[in-house]
Amino acid sequence: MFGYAGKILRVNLTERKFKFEDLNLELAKKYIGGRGLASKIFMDEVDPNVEPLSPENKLIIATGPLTGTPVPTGGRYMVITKSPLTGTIACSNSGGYFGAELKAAGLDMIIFEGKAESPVYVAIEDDKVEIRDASHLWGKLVSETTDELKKEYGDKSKVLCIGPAGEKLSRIAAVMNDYDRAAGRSGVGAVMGSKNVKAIVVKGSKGIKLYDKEKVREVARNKTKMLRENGVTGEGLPTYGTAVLVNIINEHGIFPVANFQRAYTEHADKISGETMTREILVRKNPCYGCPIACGRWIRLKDGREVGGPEYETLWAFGADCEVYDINAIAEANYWCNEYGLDTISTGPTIAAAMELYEKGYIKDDEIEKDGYSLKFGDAEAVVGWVKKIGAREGFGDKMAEGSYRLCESYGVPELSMSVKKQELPAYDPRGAQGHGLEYATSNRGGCHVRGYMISPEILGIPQKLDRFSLEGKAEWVKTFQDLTAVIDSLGLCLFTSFALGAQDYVDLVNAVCGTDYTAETLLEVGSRIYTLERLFNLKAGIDPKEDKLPKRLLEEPIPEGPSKGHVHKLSELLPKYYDVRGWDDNGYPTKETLQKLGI
Amino acid sequence: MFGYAGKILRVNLTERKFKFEDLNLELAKKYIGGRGLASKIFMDEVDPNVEPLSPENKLIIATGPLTGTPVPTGGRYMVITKSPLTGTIACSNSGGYFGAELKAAGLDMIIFEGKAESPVYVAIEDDKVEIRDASHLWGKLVSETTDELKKEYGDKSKVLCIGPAGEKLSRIAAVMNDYDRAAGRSGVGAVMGSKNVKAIVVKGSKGIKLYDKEKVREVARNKTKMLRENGVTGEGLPTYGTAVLVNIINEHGIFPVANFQRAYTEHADKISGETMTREILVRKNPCYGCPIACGRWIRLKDGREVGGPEYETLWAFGADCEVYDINAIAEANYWCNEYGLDTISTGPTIAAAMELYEKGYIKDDEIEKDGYSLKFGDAEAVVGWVKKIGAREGFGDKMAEGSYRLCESYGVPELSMSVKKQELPAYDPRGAQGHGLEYATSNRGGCHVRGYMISPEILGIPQKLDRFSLEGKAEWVKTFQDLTAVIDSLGLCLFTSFALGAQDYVDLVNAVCGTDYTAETLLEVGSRIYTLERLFNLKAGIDPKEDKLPKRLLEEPIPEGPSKGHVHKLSELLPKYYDVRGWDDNGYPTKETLQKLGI
Amino acid sequence: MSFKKLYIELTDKCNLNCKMCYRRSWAEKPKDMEKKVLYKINSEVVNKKLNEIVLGGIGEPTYSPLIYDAISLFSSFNLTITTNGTLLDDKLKSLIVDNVNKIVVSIDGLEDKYKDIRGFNLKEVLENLKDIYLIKRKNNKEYPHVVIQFVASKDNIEDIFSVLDIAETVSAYQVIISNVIPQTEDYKDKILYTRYENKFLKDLFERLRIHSFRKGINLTLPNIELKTERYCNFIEEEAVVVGSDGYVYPCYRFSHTTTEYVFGRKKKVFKHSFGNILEKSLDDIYESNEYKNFRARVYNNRYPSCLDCDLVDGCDFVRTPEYDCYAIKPSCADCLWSRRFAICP
Amino acid sequence: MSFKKLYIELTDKCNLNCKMCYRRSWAEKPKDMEKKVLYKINSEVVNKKLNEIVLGGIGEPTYSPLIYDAISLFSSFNLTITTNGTLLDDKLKSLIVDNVNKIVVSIDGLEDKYKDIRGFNLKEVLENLKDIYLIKRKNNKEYPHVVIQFVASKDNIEDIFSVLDIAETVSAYQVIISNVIPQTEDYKDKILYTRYENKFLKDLFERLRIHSFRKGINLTLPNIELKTERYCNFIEEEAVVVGSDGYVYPCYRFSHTTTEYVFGRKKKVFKHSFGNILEKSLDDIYESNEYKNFRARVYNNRYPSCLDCDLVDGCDFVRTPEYDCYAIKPSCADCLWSRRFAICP
Repeated sequence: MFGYAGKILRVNLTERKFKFEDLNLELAKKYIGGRGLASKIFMDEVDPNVEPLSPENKLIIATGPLTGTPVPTGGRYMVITKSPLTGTIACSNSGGYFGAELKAAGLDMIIFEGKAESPVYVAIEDDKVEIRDASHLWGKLVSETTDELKKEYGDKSKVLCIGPAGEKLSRIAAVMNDYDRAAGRSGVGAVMGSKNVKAIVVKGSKGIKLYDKEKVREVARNKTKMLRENGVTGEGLPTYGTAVLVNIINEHGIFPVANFQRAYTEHADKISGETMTREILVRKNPCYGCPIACGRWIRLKDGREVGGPEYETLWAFGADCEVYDINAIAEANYWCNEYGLDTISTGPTIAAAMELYEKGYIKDDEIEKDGYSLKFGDAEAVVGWVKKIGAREGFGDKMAEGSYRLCESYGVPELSMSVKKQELPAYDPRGAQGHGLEYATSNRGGCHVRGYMISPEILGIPQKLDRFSLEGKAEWVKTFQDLTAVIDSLGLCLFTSFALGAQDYVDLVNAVCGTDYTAETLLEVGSRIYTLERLFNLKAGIDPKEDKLPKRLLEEPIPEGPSKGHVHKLSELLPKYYDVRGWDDNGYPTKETLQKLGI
Repeated sequence: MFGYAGKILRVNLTERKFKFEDLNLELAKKYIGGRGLASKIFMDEVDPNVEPLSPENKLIIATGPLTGTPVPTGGRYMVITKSPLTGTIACSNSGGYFGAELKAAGLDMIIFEGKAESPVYVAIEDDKVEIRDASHLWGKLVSETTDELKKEYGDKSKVLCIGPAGEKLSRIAAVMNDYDRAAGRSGVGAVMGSKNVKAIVVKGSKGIKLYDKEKVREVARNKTKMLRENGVTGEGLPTYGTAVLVNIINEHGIFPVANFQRAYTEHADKISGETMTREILVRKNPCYGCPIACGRWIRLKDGREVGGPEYETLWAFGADCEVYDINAIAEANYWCNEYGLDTISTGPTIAAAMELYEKGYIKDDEIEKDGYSLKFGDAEAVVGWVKKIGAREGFGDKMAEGSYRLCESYGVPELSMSVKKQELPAYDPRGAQGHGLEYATSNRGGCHVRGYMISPEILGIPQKLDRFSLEGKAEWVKTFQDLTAVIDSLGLCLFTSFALGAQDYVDLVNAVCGTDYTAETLLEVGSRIYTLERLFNLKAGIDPKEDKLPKRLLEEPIPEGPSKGHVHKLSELLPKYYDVRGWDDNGYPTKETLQKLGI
Repeated sequence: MSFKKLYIELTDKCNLNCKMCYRRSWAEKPKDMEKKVLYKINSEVVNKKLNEIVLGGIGEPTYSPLIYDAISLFSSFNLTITTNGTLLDDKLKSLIVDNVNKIVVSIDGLEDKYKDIRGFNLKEVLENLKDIYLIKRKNNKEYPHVVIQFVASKDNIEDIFSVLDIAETVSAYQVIISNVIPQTEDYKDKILYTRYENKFLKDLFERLRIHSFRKGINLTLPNIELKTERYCNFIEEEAVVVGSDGYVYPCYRFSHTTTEYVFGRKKKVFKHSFGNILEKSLDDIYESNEYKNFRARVYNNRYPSCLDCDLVDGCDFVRTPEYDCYAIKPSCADCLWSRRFAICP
Repeated sequence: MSFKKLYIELTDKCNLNCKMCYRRSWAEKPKDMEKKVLYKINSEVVNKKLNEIVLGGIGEPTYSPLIYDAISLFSSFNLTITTNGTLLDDKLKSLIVDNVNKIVVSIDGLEDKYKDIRGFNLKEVLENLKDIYLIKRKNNKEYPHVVIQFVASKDNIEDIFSVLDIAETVSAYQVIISNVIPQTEDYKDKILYTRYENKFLKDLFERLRIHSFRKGINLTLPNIELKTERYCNFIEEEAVVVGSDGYVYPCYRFSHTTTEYVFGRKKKVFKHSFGNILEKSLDDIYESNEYKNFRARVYNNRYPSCLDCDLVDGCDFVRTPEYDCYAIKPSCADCLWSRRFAICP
């Protein structure tokens, strides 16, 4: 057993019992681990029509075979469940140190079933597992919860938990770990909250066996060199963090402004990576085993030093709300981390509310009591609403359901800039056709990290594609989606893919696990995972018609800036995509495809 | 055959013929090569009572087994003959590039016999040897000769030659190579001149076989590291050249001033390494395979860039003549190189003449015609006399015989600061008892590089000895003399011994040659060589009573400075030395000793 | 175990005479590769699985009469051509689009600077590259990727941003910035990399990097300061170089006898071959003990570092790579490529 | 093939508590070596030909009750003691002169500075050293050589010339200047070595070197700037360290869990043993695959260099030597000894 720990912890919350199960290596080979393997297990065990916040839903915390190994960026874990936001299968991914520690404790996965009667947390120290009362932690912020558990279990212990947002079943609640890392999207925090699980604290001392140590060293050296010499992973991300994108994306005129009403702003630099580095950066803040360290550690206006905002967050509370105040954004980000909220859903939900307000759907009296405006550009209000959402107070309670349900409640769901009810991230797809296709077809709804087409369409990695052209985009999206499924399942950081290609991941996994993947078979696993997720969604009743984009992006040309005049041409891309995927014209995988993939 | 080329070139000048002979490896093992092996061959072939400047004397140009190998400082060759200055066996040692090139041409040694009818030079290009007419070169300066031959044989060729001093049989004439490198001492240049050999030009393309390449690399790396980290070889010599000693020796009050009348001067810094580096240094000027590069390349006052003076030279034309003008010394040094004169004999001969003049032995009318004074401190005169000596003009003709014969001619040989008629170098032995013993017992007469006791007595290498104490000095001198004989015979630079010990040379020679020396057996070879040389001298009629020092150093205490009041206590040291050497009370090696050494 | 990458120098002649060219310091007469050498190479690799074949070397491959043969012979491999791009006629352009995966073209500045350095009009080269782009489009081909190589020195550094713009106009796949290794006295002080801290280039490259992100251009930058880690790409990629003389060299640096100026310090570099392909097979040469030991030493970093040795200003060993102070021959101790100051495509 | 040099840590306790001591950052409780461990060591080396045995480690060997046993046991070897020199009573001094070849004593400044750093009077230490000199003279013995070690920092650098003078007064054989490796927050900026050019120390050391020549003192100086060549003396000398806990370590750095400040960057260093001497023989431990691979890697320089990596200010790998970016554990990529900033006797 190399790479893998070989063991799964199954926790029945209802009965407050747990047991260890052996990892099925054969299945692991087929689905790698992490996202892939957990999705397979999830699908085998859970009825796709399950109510996401019911005890019958399950929640899987999964590592990949490379998690916790010395392979660069091998620190990631995933949260797999059925999303209360989208109704699709959810897989949210996070870095930090929790995943590696879980693996060090000898676990590949934890499967939560049922629902605890009262709040609990799970403490794991190698083979010792305890399901303990968490009533003293319930209601506490993420940092409070983490501090408390670290005080009890020692500084080496790592804590995963939810904040008040997850407890209160906000559909945009995240699972947090290591204070400021988030398995952010799709409301996975609410599922954890629905099960009355406040936290997991883990401390591991077991090593991970490597198949060929010398080969691992050789491969690690080689891949590290590639990461170091690559412009994005070796310079852009280390120097500015993901925020390096702010100016770049804006200069391409695909930086959504005011809930995607525009796509360019003159004020971008005020919230750029350059500005953040100059104004508030304290130091870098790496994840386990990462030389890139795109994470930031910043100073809030009041002097506190906390995790800093990502590009998406800078946009979500920034341009999308027309707030060009880096301190306010940093604070909004901080409160998202404390309450356990997904910034990419929270910011755009506020932005949607602002448009609703601007257009007169939301009236002043609805928000009067809260004391915050819903005017675009109101920095203080944005920070305020985050706290209200986190605490489900006042109008924040409504926003905690996400932008789709908010807009729908006013009869204008089209004002939610979301796909499958999940908010779109910080790239206007009208100026990046491939990226828009990926938004529409992402298995967890609106998302940029299932197949990051910005890489070829804007950054020229691995090669520059014409971002307005449709040519070849379906193929590219499929490849990117499949490769991403592989990377997630391995337990590596997606950012490695700026520098590494399929063969590099083959080198890594084979050296660590002693497997015999080739680039072809590994990508086939990616395709298998992607199709499996699709199957789940179809069975869960997500109509392929939901493979769509907000009307605005399809019909209203970008009004100004470098991408002026463009709309997204999804309808031209989608049939080709289905075809490339081996799905029928209606978006259902064909029998041949399923057979070929061995699903 | 590793390290060695395996071949000796024997040139019969009288018959203008040459032949190749195989190297006797067994003998080589016993005497290593270079100084040792050549001395053995010389002694076997030449009557010790031979007249040094007669055709019956022979002249051997010899490399060691490490010459021309990539071992650090492996660029040295030696000139072995009977000295016209001292009547002893002479072995003068030089660096530069000639030795390595000779080895590359496939030769361990050249033995010159007889005398050419008219001036010749020898051209060697690998196996091709020519004895060619040198009448066009005769009378030419060293740089002219070298330029001319390099023009004919190409820039890669290396030239060894004599200057006018050698041609004119000056007893202090050197053999020069690579423009400014000198096998300087004991008048070996005169022997070459007496044979009508102006030059050797050599170009080699043969490689040298190494016994264990990987081992050689390992050992070279290790020894290089020791050289680099050692204070003298890694910093003192590289930064300031040998001139680093000027201030240090002066501050110990053993820096001879005015022909050893005093031993300290306030003006030393004017001619120090620090000053030379600051004022006239252009760059360093290394020998073959040397990382230390103590050689200097300096700018003369007229702008010409030439080889710079060594410590001994700075002293010889400086303090010993009371000239504290670095430009004048650099020029005197330059002319010595051009005329092919030994600076360590030339300067002190001028100094002796100055004392003879000061004391009234030399009258103004003797030197009037020459236009130069013999007053201590006359910088211009010192430069002038060098040229006169080199050209044997005027009073220079007398001085060209060396200080002993000069002083003797005035009835005061005791004013020559020499041992066995060879001028003493730049350390007053009254303040370094061991060093004085080495002066007295050196087989080639007054010399500091047969066993450099300044190293322990002043520099604390390998450990600090009390310089005024007699304790243990006889043993130290023997060890140093034996080790030096080894280093010379190997073809390495003596300066390596600041950093390396006997075992290090064992490592080097065994790796290159595949020999099985131990530190003990290698030092025994040193002892064998030293004793063999002694035997030659004894047979040549050099009375052990000549193991002495100038009366001044034994009887007149140093008048001032840090060593004030001391005399040299040779008579107390010598019996112990003979004893340590296994020589009888009269200084003759005992039968047992000879037997033990296998001589 | 055998080599994985093969550099073939079809000729070491060139139609240009660029200011900073390695060829400037050569003593030897340039020569074309003999046809039998090329065919011998082909017979040896035809059944091999190589990662890449590069038609390059220090000469201009398109100036060789064998260029057509070579492209055809090696078309089944991942084939790269490094060229000055000045000699691409229509026939060659079609052949390249049909058979070549990557074409690396040197562009060292804008019109004026380019003309000054290379003595040729940049516009013609760019026209050639645009033609290649058009042929690719017409034939709906992804390859060849066009890579622009820029050799940076004090002479042309001001053009460096514009070269990215040029790269965009010809739809370049990648821009590689390398540093100049001076070969002539007048270039010796034009280097931009430093032993110690290099604020100038650090700042410049940071801005250039952002510029490249904006352009979406895949930019490869060289090292700008001396670093500890050394890495020979030839050895890491298991490459061999067959020179136009048929001899097998470990790298470009040892493929010709030249003069280098290493941080202003003149150095005579002698070529060092491990065998001739007409006398022994490439495999035998590659697997010879001498060559294997050489690779192991470099791979293992068991060689001195002259560039930051305190004794470098005097040491005799550094004057050539014949031997270094670890008794290694040929020595990489002074190599500026292993420091990633210079980057070979 | 076996080890050639053996370091034995008789105790990791110390009677002093020096300001810059490695022990300052320890989490573990110091302990004395058990007698059976010492005798096990002896039984294993008694028939070996070792180049040197060093009674040292991070503790004070003369503070161990086993010091007498140890000196007697190993008297036939080339025996070195590293000590603070404060606990040498008459019996011990005689024993040392009779059996020890080298005694290395730390003196980090003149009276005031010494007292400040070590909390002890320098005069007493010097008296002890003079006594040793006198006993040597009386017995007409060359050994032990006395070596003075000076750990240089901003705190004590002004005393550095005087320490040479002190060394002269006790007839020291050698003076070793090392650099401080900060172990505590308040020492982290007191280092004198630099990544880039170090004009201050270069000039100072040049003058110090001349001073040493004048004094005839054998002076060993550390590196002052970051250099390419790395060289682990423990591995080059084929040394092993047996800790006071009986575990076998590759070097001092990995013999205790400590905190280091590497150019101001905090680093937790975990101890790393290759076995316990009570469980396996020293030879078996030394020849174990793990240990052999470790040595080969370091010897061959196959490890990254954190000190001049552009990513060092963020990288997670550099926080401990547990793993580095080449997946090596323990990692020497951040080691300041291999850079010769610090020198172990």
